Amino acid sequence: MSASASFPSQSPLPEPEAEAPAALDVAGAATSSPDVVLDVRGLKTYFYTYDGVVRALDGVNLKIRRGETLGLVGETGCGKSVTAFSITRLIPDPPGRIMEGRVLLRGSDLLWGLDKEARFKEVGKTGRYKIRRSYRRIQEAQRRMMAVRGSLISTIFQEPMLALNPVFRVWDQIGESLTLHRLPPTIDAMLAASTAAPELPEAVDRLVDAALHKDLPRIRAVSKEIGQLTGLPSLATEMFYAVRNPNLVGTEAIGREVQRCLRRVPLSGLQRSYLQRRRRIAELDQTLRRIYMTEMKEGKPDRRGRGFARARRRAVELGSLGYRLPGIRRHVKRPLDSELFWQAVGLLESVSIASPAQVASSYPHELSGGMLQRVMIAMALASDPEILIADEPTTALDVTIQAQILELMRALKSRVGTAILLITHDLGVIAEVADRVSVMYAGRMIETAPVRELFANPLHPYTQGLLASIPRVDDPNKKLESIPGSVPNLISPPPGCRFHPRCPHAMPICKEQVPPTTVEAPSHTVACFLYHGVEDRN
Amino acid sequence: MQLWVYVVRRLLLLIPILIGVLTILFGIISALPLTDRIAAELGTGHGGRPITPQIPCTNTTASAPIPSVSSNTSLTTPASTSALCTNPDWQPALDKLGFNLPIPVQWAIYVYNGLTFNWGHTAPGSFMSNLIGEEGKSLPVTTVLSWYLPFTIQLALLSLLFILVLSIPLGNYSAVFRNRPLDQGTRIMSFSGYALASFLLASLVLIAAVELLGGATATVCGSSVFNLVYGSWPFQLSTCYPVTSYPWVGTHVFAPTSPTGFPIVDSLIHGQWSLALSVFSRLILPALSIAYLSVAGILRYVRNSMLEVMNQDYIRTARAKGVPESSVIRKHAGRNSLTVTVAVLGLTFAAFIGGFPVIEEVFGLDGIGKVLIWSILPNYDYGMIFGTTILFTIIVVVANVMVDVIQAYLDPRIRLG
Amino acid sequence: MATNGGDEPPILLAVRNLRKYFPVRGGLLSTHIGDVHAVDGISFDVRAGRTVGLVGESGCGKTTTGRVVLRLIEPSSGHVFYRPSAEQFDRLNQLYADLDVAARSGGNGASAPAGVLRELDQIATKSSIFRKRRSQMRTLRGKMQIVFQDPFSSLSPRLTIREIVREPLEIHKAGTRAERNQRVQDLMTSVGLNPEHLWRFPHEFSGGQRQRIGIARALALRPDFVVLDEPTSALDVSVQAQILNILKRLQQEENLAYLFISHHLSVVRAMAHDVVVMYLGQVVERAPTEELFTRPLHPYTQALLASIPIPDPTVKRERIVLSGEVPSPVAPPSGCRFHTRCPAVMPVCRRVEPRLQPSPQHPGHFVSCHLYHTPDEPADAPLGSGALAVPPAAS
Amino acid sequence: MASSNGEGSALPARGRRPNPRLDQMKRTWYLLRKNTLAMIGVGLLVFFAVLFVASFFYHASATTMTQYCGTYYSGYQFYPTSVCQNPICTYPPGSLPPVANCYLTDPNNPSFVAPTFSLSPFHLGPLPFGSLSTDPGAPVFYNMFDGIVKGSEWSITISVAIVAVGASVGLLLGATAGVSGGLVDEAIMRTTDIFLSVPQLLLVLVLIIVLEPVSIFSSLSGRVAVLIIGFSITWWPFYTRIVRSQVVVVREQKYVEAARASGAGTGRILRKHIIPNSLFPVFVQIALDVGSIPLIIGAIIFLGVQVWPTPVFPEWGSLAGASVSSQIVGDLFLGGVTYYPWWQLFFPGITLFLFAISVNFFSDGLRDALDPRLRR
Repeated sequence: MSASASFPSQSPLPEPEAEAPAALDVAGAATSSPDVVLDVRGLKTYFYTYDGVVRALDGVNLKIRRGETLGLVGETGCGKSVTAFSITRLIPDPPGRIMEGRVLLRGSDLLWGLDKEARFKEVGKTGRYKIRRSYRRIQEAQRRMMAVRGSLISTIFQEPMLALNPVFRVWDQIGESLTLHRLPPTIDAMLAASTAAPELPEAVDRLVDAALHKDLPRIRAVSKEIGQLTGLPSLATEMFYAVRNPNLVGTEAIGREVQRCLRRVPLSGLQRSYLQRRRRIAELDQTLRRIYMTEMKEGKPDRRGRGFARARRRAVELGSLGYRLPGIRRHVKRPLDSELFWQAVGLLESVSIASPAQVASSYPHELSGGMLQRVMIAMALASDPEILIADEPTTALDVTIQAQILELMRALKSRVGTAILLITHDLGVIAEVADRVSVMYAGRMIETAPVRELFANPLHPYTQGLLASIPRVDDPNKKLESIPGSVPNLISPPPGCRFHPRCPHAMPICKEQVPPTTVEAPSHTVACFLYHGVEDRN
Repeated sequence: MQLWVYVVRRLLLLIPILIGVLTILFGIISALPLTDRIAAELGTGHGGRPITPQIPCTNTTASAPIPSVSSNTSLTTPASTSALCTNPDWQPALDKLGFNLPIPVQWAIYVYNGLTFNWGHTAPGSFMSNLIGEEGKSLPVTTVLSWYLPFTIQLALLSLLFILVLSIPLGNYSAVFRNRPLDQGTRIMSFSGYALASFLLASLVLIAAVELLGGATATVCGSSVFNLVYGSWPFQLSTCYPVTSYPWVGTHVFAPTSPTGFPIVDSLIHGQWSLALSVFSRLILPALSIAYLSVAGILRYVRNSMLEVMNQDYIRTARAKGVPESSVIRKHAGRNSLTVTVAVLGLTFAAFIGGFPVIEEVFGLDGIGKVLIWSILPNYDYGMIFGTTILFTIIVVVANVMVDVIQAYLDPRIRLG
Repeated sequence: MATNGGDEPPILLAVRNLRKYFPVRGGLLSTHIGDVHAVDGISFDVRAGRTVGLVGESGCGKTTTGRVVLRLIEPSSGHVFYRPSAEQFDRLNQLYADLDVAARSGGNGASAPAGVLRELDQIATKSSIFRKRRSQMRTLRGKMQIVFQDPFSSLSPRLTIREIVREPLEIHKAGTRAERNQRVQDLMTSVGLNPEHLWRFPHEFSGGQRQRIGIARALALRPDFVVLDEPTSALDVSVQAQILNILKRLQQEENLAYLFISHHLSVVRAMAHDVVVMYLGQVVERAPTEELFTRPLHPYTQALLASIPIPDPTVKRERIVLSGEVPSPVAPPSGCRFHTRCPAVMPVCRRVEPRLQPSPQHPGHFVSCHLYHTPDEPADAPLGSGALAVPPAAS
Repeated sequence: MASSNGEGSALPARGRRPNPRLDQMKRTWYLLRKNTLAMIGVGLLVFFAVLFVASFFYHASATTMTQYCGTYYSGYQFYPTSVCQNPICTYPPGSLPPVANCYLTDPNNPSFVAPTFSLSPFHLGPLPFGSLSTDPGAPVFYNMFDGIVKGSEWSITISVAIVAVGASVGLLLGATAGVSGGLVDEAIMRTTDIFLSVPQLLLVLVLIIVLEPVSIFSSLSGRVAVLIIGFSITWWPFYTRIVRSQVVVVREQKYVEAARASGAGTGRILRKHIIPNSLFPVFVQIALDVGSIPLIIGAIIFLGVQVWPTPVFPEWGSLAGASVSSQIVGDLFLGGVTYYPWWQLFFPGITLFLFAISVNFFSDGLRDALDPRLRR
């Protein structure tokens, strides 16, 4: 079985190489194949609750290759979302703690320094633990993750209604992503545009002419041209929506609109100096991020570099205090805000929202779930991430809207080419979007295979049961098989294979030992004693 | 919904609430003996019990339709209202006040008077009149209140500022650093704020200030509790500025009260910086005491709602975007805690404003709270007491409208409902 | 309908022209500014021992329908006839047909013949549940029950399972104390729960177990009609299959009729005998399950079927992705409510509201679409506009 | 109860029927026990409960004003015996007083007795907590210890009565408003809003002032009734609001709908589902209010309203309020200098504080233990 044919760039997946020894050394990751974007090894995440320790993840391994979509399937409480949050360290602490494991993102171990963050002491024999956290180290780790979150790994969440801040407008929230990850080039473009004197009048005339004829493609083309001339692509978006307005009649009105759009290009001295300072701060932030990434790659802290960058940042910030004065603040922020607004509109356009300017200036509660999910996707793509984690992106949506979003994700996949970790409980969604599938059960990865292979030839009894229990809209005569019992309590999970109490093929050994992950077919691995393939040490 | 529609709607709702409040007060005041009511309306008599006797109608002289002061009639023989009302000599007064009309009409008159700021008169025999220096004279309640109101507003604004400055960061960070020393500290502080009576807290603050600051006791000049604890005033008068100048007091150095009526503002307008500073310095301790009492109540809500917000999906989204933690707390969650603070402040505003009489009495500040005490002691001046109550209630109602508008501004979802 | 197939089980419920509007308040003085047309004139029948599936997206009014049918909320208009006799039922159909004709010719219901209305009123007094008095309704409640979607809020957190399941029995004072306890035990075993679970509180159970408890409670009084309001949409697939199998078994054992409300077409296909598809408060299509899934007529149904992801990567289907979103039910679009999103929209759709009519090919298959029926506007034109029909999606 | 009428026949395991409610209580207690502050609160509450019970058996002969005579030994200075006007008892300085309530006092400040903390001749004095002067010039004073012991009786009884009345009215109206909805709801809630916009302290004050001249309220029990009436009228809206906001949440829950679908009437739904599920926040509020009502009574006393027939009354709030009210208490003149007797403020203040904070700690701990969202 080869991987999905829809990806020409994707060669049939290579045989996993035996690289376990290399993976265990301190520096870690350099040896991992260059194709692998994200490599998660032996991830364990526990939650310390009053009732006991919930072993939510118990040694999860997964790999995502460039441009690939990996589907992660499982039932509620199997740990698929915990996996996603553990990768970006978004587990709420307390109660959750990542206990051990490595998350290698292009060779940097995101969990570096984990063992020093907390100490555990069992209270008597109660199964309860006293945790002494080193808040300094945890804070440091969270700062390190700021370098990764959003810029290298973006996340889309399940409930778009809840995932956007209700008190800020949509453009504000997208703009925040943009400021965090794209500020220096934006400011460069703005500064350059304000000094350069391109031959605009001629293009403006053509634009007015096109608008008079209501010739949408031409308006689009000319405004794009103006965008290129000024170096501000957002200006093209702004002009397009300004002159497209059907209420505008006559050259004069259109001309006035165009001039209104152009008015934000020239900047006052105060605005320029403000933008330059913002740029310096953003650059220092990026330096800090680079330092953090190197730290995670090399496994040793660079306190001097960090402190230096942070001190310089603080100095610049201190010098910029004057810009926060009420009147000045409004004046200096205006150009950047409108630039961010129109960039956000451009992003919303790219996720095929019909009236992006209107959506950008609304509050989340004014929009429908499908629309908000598009906004979330636009926000996630604002920084060109290496990996997009989509945590049940369509679960809260209606089927027709789900179809729209899936269509959008497919289109983006072929256009942007980021790797996607798609988490869902819906095998239908997996079958439509994913290239490879991992099945999780009770905190463990039990089967991984290319999507066709998995659906055609499921090996693990749980996967088989799962596939058999889905009612099919296209197959009326299918008898619904159910898996007896329910998902185990992860405070006291069954010993050995966690599926054995529900497994129709349970053997005595299943109760005693944890089944190893074995390779059964090319890139098809399974963790079950029924199979005796080569052990996957990876 | 547009914000302005919401504001207008909220303002319209103000009227029925005011009518309702006046109805309650009408119900209460109806329980008073008729003599006291007449006295309160017209500004006659000494005020209420125990000095004002219950005068049966038959005892009155023909020449004086409403006796202002009367002989020491027995306290123990309350006149029946019916006897009082049938006496023809009382008729002019009763007619004038409308006390002969059916109850609903009386109610309507009361509400109308209330809404048109016609709140009766002070009792000429009361402490208030002595204070004014013109014994035996009666003034409209609204006039007296209008002299003292600016000072109370000043104090209220300063304490609101303290509340916001204290409760938001403390609430936020005690939620963020949950169960760590800062949180435990604020928790203890919040509990003790709940458990301390306002007069005890204020007295303790005052005593502590005198003990610790010593000479800087200009801050407590004129306080009855100070006088009680430290005996007679031991300091030179020149260090003890009365904070306001009212028409009837003429002996001290005053802060001017025109053109705005706000002593600090007026002092500044007149260029008297030191005076403004002195008035301001007198406000700090009382404002802090009031703020402490309110913050104790607010903190718990801010903390709990902050805990809830920090577990919201959109906070996770912000973190997943790469927003620095400080910005997550300040920008994304902070807006919420501001909303909650304002909301809880709105809910507890009645309690907040109800603390003013006590605080003003303890610290010797001349605001409308002090007016209330003057009208309680030594005998009840009903006109003033009810007038003060209406004024306090109006402040609460207006503040609630403002709170709602601010909330609607802060959280666009509220405008929907 | 009653005429085709004499072996059909008797009619249990006949829902006719059911409407439920929720008022919307707003503006300066918070006045009544409109209505949410949650359910807007729907009709269908439920036969004893059969399942009717009610399908639609969120906000289409399916849950409201379920609640109105049980009279948990009062309808704005319309009737639900409980166990009408065969003659009554035939007469009803005739009367409603008359009303329909009158409404179309006259333009509004006021011109309906008084005789028809009077007769309808008589039948309604006899068998419409909305005309029952409180005491009658109470006995009827034992016969009509509901299972809710959310297994977490549907069980009172302060009662033990035993108290929860026993409550309906206590309300109706069914049997002696011992009999009631025996019944509770039996119910627990029949939904596959351990009797020792009786002594626990709901929060100690998983979603699937809670749903079983909900089913046990609904079945305590041996009802003959149960509304299943998205009973499995909060559950995992493996548990969903368990619940569906239990429901199927119980239907056979106790001859239950179900109104199965779901947005999951695949689940409906597995469960229902007849399917009603709703869009914005109205029925767009109604047919026996097999018929509907093999030959969906309405463009909305077709799109709905095509949007369901099929858990099989080898299946390649034509995709119909609907554009846009469901319009607001406060101001539904004029004409056909689906015209704003319809891929096969015609000018007439914007003006004329289609009626639910039997399809020319299959008399039991009702569809409300101008593609299959000439619009009523120019009087009565003969059927035969089938040429306009889009071909049903390949499945 | 159930085993007698054959219920057990349905149960195979008759002997060891589990009691889920007991288990739940045990769990709550366990969580409460882990909370230090809550345990402090529980400890203090137990102490106050004991004090409450004990106060009924404590015959305080000095509960009201007592004649003074003798010599006073204060922390400041020793004064020799001087003229004694109406001696109840005389005895030489340094020896034990012969009868109860015969105290050595300072003739210049006859109404003050400083605390001695010497508990050995407990029933004879000198006063362990000192005295509260009601009038610096008159030979009367208040025995602070008696006041605090007897005060437990009055304070707790009055608070509980007020809260009980307020909570019952609130529960009734709130549940009615929440369940019926529509116009009834609107009417009740608007009335509540109106009451809530009058500052509570002022409303209570005005009510007490107005009810004072009514002759049926002139006796002691009448005064207590005035307090209870005034506070209840002021306090019911809080409970109404809390109950109603809970009820509107609970009534939308599916289990209420399920009960209705089973044919349960409104009464049963209220009794079995809505009220049990919306009662918890009411309990918390009750606990808080029991603590805060003495504080407000104190504030009213402090403002100068005559609540009791005597200027000082054995009630914690009143004692504390009187202690800083220059209208009621006086100073101590010693050697020409005025002193404020600290014990006047300290003992009633600390009692009031401890009572309020114990209730706070307890209710907060209970909320943490019962609310799963806060537990985590």
